[in-house]
Amino acid sequence: MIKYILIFLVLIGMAWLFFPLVVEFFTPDITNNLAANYVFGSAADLNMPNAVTAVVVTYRGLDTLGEVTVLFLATAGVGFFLKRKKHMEGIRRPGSEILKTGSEILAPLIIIFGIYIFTHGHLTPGGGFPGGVVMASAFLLLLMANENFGFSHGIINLTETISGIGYVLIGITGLVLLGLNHFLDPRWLGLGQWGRLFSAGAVPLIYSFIGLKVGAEMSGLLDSLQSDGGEQ
Amino acid sequence: MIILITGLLLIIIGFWAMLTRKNLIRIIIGFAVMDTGINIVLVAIGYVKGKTAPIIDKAVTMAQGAEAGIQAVDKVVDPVPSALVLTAIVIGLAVTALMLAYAIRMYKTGNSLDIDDFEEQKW
Amino acid sequence: MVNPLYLIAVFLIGAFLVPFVDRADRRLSLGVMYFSLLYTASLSLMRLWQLFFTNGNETQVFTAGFQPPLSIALSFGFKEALLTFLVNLTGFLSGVYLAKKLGKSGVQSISILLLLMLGANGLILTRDIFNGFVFLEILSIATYALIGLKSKKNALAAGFKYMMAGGLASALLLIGIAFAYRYSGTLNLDTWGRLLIPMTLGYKIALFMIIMAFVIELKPFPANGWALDVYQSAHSGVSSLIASVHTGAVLYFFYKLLPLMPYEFLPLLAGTGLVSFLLSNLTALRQKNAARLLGYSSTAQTGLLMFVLTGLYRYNVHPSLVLFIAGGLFFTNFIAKSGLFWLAGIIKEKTTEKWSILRKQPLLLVLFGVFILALTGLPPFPAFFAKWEIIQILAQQGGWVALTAILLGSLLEAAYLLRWFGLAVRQNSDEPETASLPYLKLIPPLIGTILLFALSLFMGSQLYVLSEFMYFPLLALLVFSILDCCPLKLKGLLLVAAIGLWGWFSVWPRLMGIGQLFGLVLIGGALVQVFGFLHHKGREAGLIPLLAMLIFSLGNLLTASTKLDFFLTWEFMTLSSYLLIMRGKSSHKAALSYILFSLGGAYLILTGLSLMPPFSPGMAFYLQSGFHSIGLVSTILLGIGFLIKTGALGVHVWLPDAYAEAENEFTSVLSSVLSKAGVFGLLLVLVMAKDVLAANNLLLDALSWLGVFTAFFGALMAVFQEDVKKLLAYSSMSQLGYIILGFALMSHLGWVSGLYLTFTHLFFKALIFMAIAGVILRTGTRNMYEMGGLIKKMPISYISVLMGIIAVSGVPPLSGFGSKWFIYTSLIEQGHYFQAGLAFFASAIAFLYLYRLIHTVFLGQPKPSQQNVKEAPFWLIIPQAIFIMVIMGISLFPNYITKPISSAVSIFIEKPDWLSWTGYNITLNSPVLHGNWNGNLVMLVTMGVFGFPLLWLLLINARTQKVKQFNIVFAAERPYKPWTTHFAHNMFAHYNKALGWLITPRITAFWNGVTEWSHSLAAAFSHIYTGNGQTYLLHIFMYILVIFIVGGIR
Amino acid sequence: MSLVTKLIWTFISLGIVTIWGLTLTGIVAKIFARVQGRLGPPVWQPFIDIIKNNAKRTAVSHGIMFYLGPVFRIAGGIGTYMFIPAIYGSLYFSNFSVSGDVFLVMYFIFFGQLGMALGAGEGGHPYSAIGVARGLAQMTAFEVPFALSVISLAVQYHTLNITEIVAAQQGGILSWTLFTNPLAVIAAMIAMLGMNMYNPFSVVIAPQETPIGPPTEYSASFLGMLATNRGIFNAAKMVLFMNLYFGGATNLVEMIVKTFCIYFFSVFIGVAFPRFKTEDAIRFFLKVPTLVGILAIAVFLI
Repeated sequence: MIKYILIFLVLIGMAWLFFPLVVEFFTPDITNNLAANYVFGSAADLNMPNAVTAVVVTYRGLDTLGEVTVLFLATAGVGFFLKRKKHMEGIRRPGSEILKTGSEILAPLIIIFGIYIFTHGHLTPGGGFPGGVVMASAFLLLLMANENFGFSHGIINLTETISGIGYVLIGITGLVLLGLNHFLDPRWLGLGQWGRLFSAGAVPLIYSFIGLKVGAEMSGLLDSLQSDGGEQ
Repeated sequence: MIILITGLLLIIIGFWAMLTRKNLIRIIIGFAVMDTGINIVLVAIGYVKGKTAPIIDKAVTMAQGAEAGIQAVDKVVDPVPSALVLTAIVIGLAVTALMLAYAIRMYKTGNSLDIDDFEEQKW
Repeated sequence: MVNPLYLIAVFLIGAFLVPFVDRADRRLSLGVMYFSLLYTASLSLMRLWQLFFTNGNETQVFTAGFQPPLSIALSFGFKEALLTFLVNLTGFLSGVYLAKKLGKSGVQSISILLLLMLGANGLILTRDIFNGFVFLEILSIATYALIGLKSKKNALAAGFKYMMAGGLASALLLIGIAFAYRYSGTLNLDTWGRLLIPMTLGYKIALFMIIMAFVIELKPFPANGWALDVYQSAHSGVSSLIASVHTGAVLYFFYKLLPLMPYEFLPLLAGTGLVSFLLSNLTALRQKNAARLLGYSSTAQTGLLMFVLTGLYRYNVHPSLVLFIAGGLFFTNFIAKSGLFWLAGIIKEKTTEKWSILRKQPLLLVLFGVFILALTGLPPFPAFFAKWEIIQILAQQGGWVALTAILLGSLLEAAYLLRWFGLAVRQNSDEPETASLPYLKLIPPLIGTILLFALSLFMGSQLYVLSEFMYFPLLALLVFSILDCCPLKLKGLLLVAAIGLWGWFSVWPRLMGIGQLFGLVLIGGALVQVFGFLHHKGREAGLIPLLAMLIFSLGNLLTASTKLDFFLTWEFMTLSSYLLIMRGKSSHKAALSYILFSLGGAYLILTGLSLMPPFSPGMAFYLQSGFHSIGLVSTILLGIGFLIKTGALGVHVWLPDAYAEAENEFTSVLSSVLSKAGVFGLLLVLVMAKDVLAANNLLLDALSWLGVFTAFFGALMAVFQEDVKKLLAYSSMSQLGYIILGFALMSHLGWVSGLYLTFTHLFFKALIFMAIAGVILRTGTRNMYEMGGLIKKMPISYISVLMGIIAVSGVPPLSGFGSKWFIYTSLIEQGHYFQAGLAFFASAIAFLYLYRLIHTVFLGQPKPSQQNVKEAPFWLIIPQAIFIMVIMGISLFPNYITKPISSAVSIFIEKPDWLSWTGYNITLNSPVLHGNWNGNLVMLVTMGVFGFPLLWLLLINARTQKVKQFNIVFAAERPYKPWTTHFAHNMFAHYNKALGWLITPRITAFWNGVTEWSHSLAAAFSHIYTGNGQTYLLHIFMYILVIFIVGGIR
Repeated sequence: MSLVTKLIWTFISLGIVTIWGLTLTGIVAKIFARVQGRLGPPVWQPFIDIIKNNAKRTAVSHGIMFYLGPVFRIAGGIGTYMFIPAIYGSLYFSNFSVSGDVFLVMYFIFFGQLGMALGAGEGGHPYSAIGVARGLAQMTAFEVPFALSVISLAVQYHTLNITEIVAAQQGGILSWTLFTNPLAVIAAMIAMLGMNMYNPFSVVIAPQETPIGPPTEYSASFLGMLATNRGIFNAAKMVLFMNLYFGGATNLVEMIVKTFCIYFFSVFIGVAFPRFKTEDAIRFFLKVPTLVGILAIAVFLI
């Protein structure tokens, strides 16, 4: 009982802690200096219409590298916890005929859409993460539709490794070609023409690696979770 | 403002679930709710009155390159929180996934999903 | 410069590569892991090299080719380089340690370990708060995952609790960052630090949430139940990583955030750190599980570090000094804690009780000892220097609350760590045979030890100009440890030679006056007794090195010049004597109480020293002390500190047990030599406190009463002992009481009496103890009633004891009378009549225990089981013979000792005109008292009056019939078993009836009470850890809110 | 005065005091007998005993310490006397009192006792040890009032030197410590009762009264030596008390009279009282006499 009172008090307390934040909150009329610099810089320095991508992939690229790592880590962690059991096939319920047929048509489309999203990340909303997730959703669809569908771990691993290392290597290329402070600088590739697919330096390349990696990781994650969940 | 309050409320609801629900899965859901709340707060913070998304397309300006940058500056919202929220989402996802994996393993070793059954170790 | 990004890149590539190469071979992936860890460590090392030898001022690197506010900057300066080096090295060692487990657990675990290291490195390097958040998450998630390396239910539960707590912390952090960004408009720490942002409540709360997130990650008491569970149940290799790498990285980021925080947060954080330090250590007192104990210790140390980083700013301390202190504490804890976790994994015994199997593994034992002693803050480990500096700062600037908390916490920590050590060292009959050691797992702690010593030397040499000979004790320890495989006698003789040469050529020329006197007592006295140790048959591993360390530190005590030199040496002495006591058969409890009282005393001394003005190097401490004058607080603290070493009443409870349980020969050194170090200290205090004492008569009065009560109760307690060593222990205490009494007079004569007794006590007490050591060796018991009639079997020992007790009792003509005469005359001369009366009573009581000693052991009826007892071994006789000669010499020619003493004392207190020597006659012609003593004449007269009757007897008694000991008639019959008539047990029953009520052990009861209370308190505190993850979460919430409210943030 | 003359005079002094001490023992034995309604031995019986014992042909020894016990004992007795100036103002009877002051004497008293205790101890008989344990226990107690009394004297006369203490008491009976510092004298005299081991403090020698005990373990010349010492030692103690409290003596007659009176005091008490148990004796000494001793010092502090 005392515990519940305490919990209640604690929640009130947290709300009370948040209260001044809300009170002082106001929606500004202009962006702050840093944001303005980002918006301007993304267009001026990187020739990139999507300022968010500029921030995510270039200015704060290290964050994104970390982010990819976190995802990789989660996959590895989940995979480590839920080790794949052999002879799991047949336990899963088969999908309906509609799902099966639909998935056969939809999956390639989804994958292509995913690829579109991450290759155009520097131009339009989206990027490596959404793209990767979209691709993974195709695999999820296949997974649900076919009871015998399984991923080849070799391919997943290979994709993960190659795209991950590729990402890091692109970063290092910046270091090697442009100098000490240019890790993840995409400008060693030509900035290209405004609004084109092959523009903004190496950003599309980076986003492709991210997309592939995220896709592979998400698929791996799904696979790990489903393969273990069925066992009783 | 309302978005912000919604976010904070979600956070507190998440807290409540984490503190009171006994089922591990529900605790994880509580965590996820809290995470969502945080993401909403982040988004709310980046908002600038009457501005559009920080992507320089034809709706913002027809200009290109540096010129586009100059013109876009006072027409778009802050891109930083958007970037942050992207990262936050992924991290939240990762933690949630790991928590779920934990819950599954705990269920297998302890044969229970009740958090009260996992307190042998104390003092 | 070395680009820090390579650190990150290497880990990333490694982690990404591992799952792929694993398809080929598991060993390949392990290879990738080792390579990555070693490569990064060497990168850090290269960076350190660069910073030292090529002056690159540039430390910041940014990414993407843009300036910091836009891009993310990394800093790779000295701190970061050192830290990443240690982190990566530890990572490598952990990898080696975990190799087998990782190999079995699946490829993912290897990736995870690498990513954990990535997170730690990133957190250390980054200068961007959100980037820090990302790396923190990498670090945390990797840790969560690795906890699952052990798939026991408890480990999983702990991991889940950790995730809940960690998730909450990250949530707070993220909210805090989001709002703080609103106010600052930047995420870069450097830019942020330069901004002047109005401190509105909202901004403060945002910052508060950020900092509290890190505080929670630092596992403060009491919001740390989850962490303790993790430490306890995770694989020891993982616990070690959490305690060192995880905590280190988080702490460093916490430190980086501090400049952003409003000034009012700092004391708040400092307070939380202190509370965590003190209460974690307190709670740990009751802990029996080794890993959990380490967890408590770890949280406590982190608390202390938090205090250092946040609390010392108040005292205008130079930031580099703060870093030095933090570094000292941090590195010690870093290495020692991971080392202990590793050892815990090797031992595989959960409870500390069972660690006695370590005894069979000398290498492990040494490693264990090094780690424990390093954590305790004993020299030469870096934590010692750090504590020294902290106390200097706090004492000089009046941070008394913090000072008390730190010292108390340190003492508590020492209590449970050293108790553990004691349990490990103790001899246990039913210990199982240990299986062969996993040699691979031994490498990490071994390297850790080497690293620890390297760091110790580095830190010691970095900031301090220590006199070059200050490390002699360590050097001696090292050299004799190397020689330790030689036969005992060779080692011993080498030691004697080394001390002799060193003492004669190095120490003696630097001494004068009182220093020479104490040089004779401390070095000479110890030197002679070294022979006594050499009779053992075995190799006696560890004995000679520790003795060497002890004696060299005793010598250094005299030649030390600065305060630090002095204290360092003092601690060396304490440490080596503690380890020597530990060598006793069942001494672990006694040793624990010895070291705890010693450490308590040392802390008081440390505080007292801190309050004093600095001493200049070059001139011996005791000589400089004449020019200094210390305050009241300092006087009291130092006084009590040194009194503990002498075993004054009230703080004597360690003494009887320590004396009784130490090895017989070492008891002799303890009593006759080591206690004199306390006397030396006391003397210095009195010299320095002249002004204070002149103003406060009460202090000296109190001291004199303390002295005389020590003498009285010591004697009285000695009367009722059945254990011969305890009897002698109390006797020593009593004698030390007289010495204190003499010094408390602050008069020339009083000091002469104190010093005279210091000398004579050395001779006669060492003599008796050495003789008794032989007796115990031969009879195998310490109970006097189990002996008897040994005069026939051990005549030389008997003579030694006889000479000894005549000297102790003060019966003329032996030198003991001199001390009695000096003390009474000086007491009466100073008007301390009642003290004199009580002292007289005490010395009368001495006859009781002395008679008991010699009678029950050597006289009366022998035990049939001791029919074949032989005389003590030759090596034990050597010191006895030397001491007998010395006693006879100074009895006959007391001038050789009284005159130098008087002239040494006159440096400090001038010799009054009315005290004079004419030949051997010491005359006292003070206006208030006349008296004289001619030791030489007394000796001659006594020889005369003894010689004539003896001659007479020999003359007329030629036909004396010799009879056997058993040849007695008792109650009109020849007893069937004569030895049953030996009057020994409870000899002074009547005395007990009359005065026994005086010695009901009130003081011991008091100290037991203190122990019990602290244990109950510990139990009470530990019950907040209910084991429920949600309760722990609630604790965290409450903790945050309470701190918010207590801090009054508005 | 040359050393030889000094030694000769010391021997003479010692002879006198031995004879007087033994006579005193005889007298006391006689008095005790008369009080108890017996005829009693002749006064010279102690001399006869000593001669007889020394003439015995067989002696039993338990070992070297046993052998040395009586030597220690008599050395203690003689030594104690040696360090006391017997007659004030007499160069011939000052013995070796220049060796030290009253503390030397007080401590030298223990010399013989200790040696004797050890010697008897080697005899292996439990009664020896029992007697010694009792004696030592009682000794610690009566030394307290005695020491306090001596300290009181030191406060009073500003000296520990016995000759100087006697000197300070010259000039008529009223300058004796007995009158100038009665409290100290009371404390000391009660302590003396314990020292002399007559009733009520005679439980110490109770083991001797049964057929065996320290002195009876010793036979022949050993016993003779012990008996001799008893004379010397008693006399020496009385001389000390006389010097400290009763104005000393300026000639032999005065010394004999005064020591007799002092000794008679303890005998007088001894015949009139039953004996204390050891623990009661200890308690007794540590109560009233100690308090008196403290008062004796306290009066000088006020």
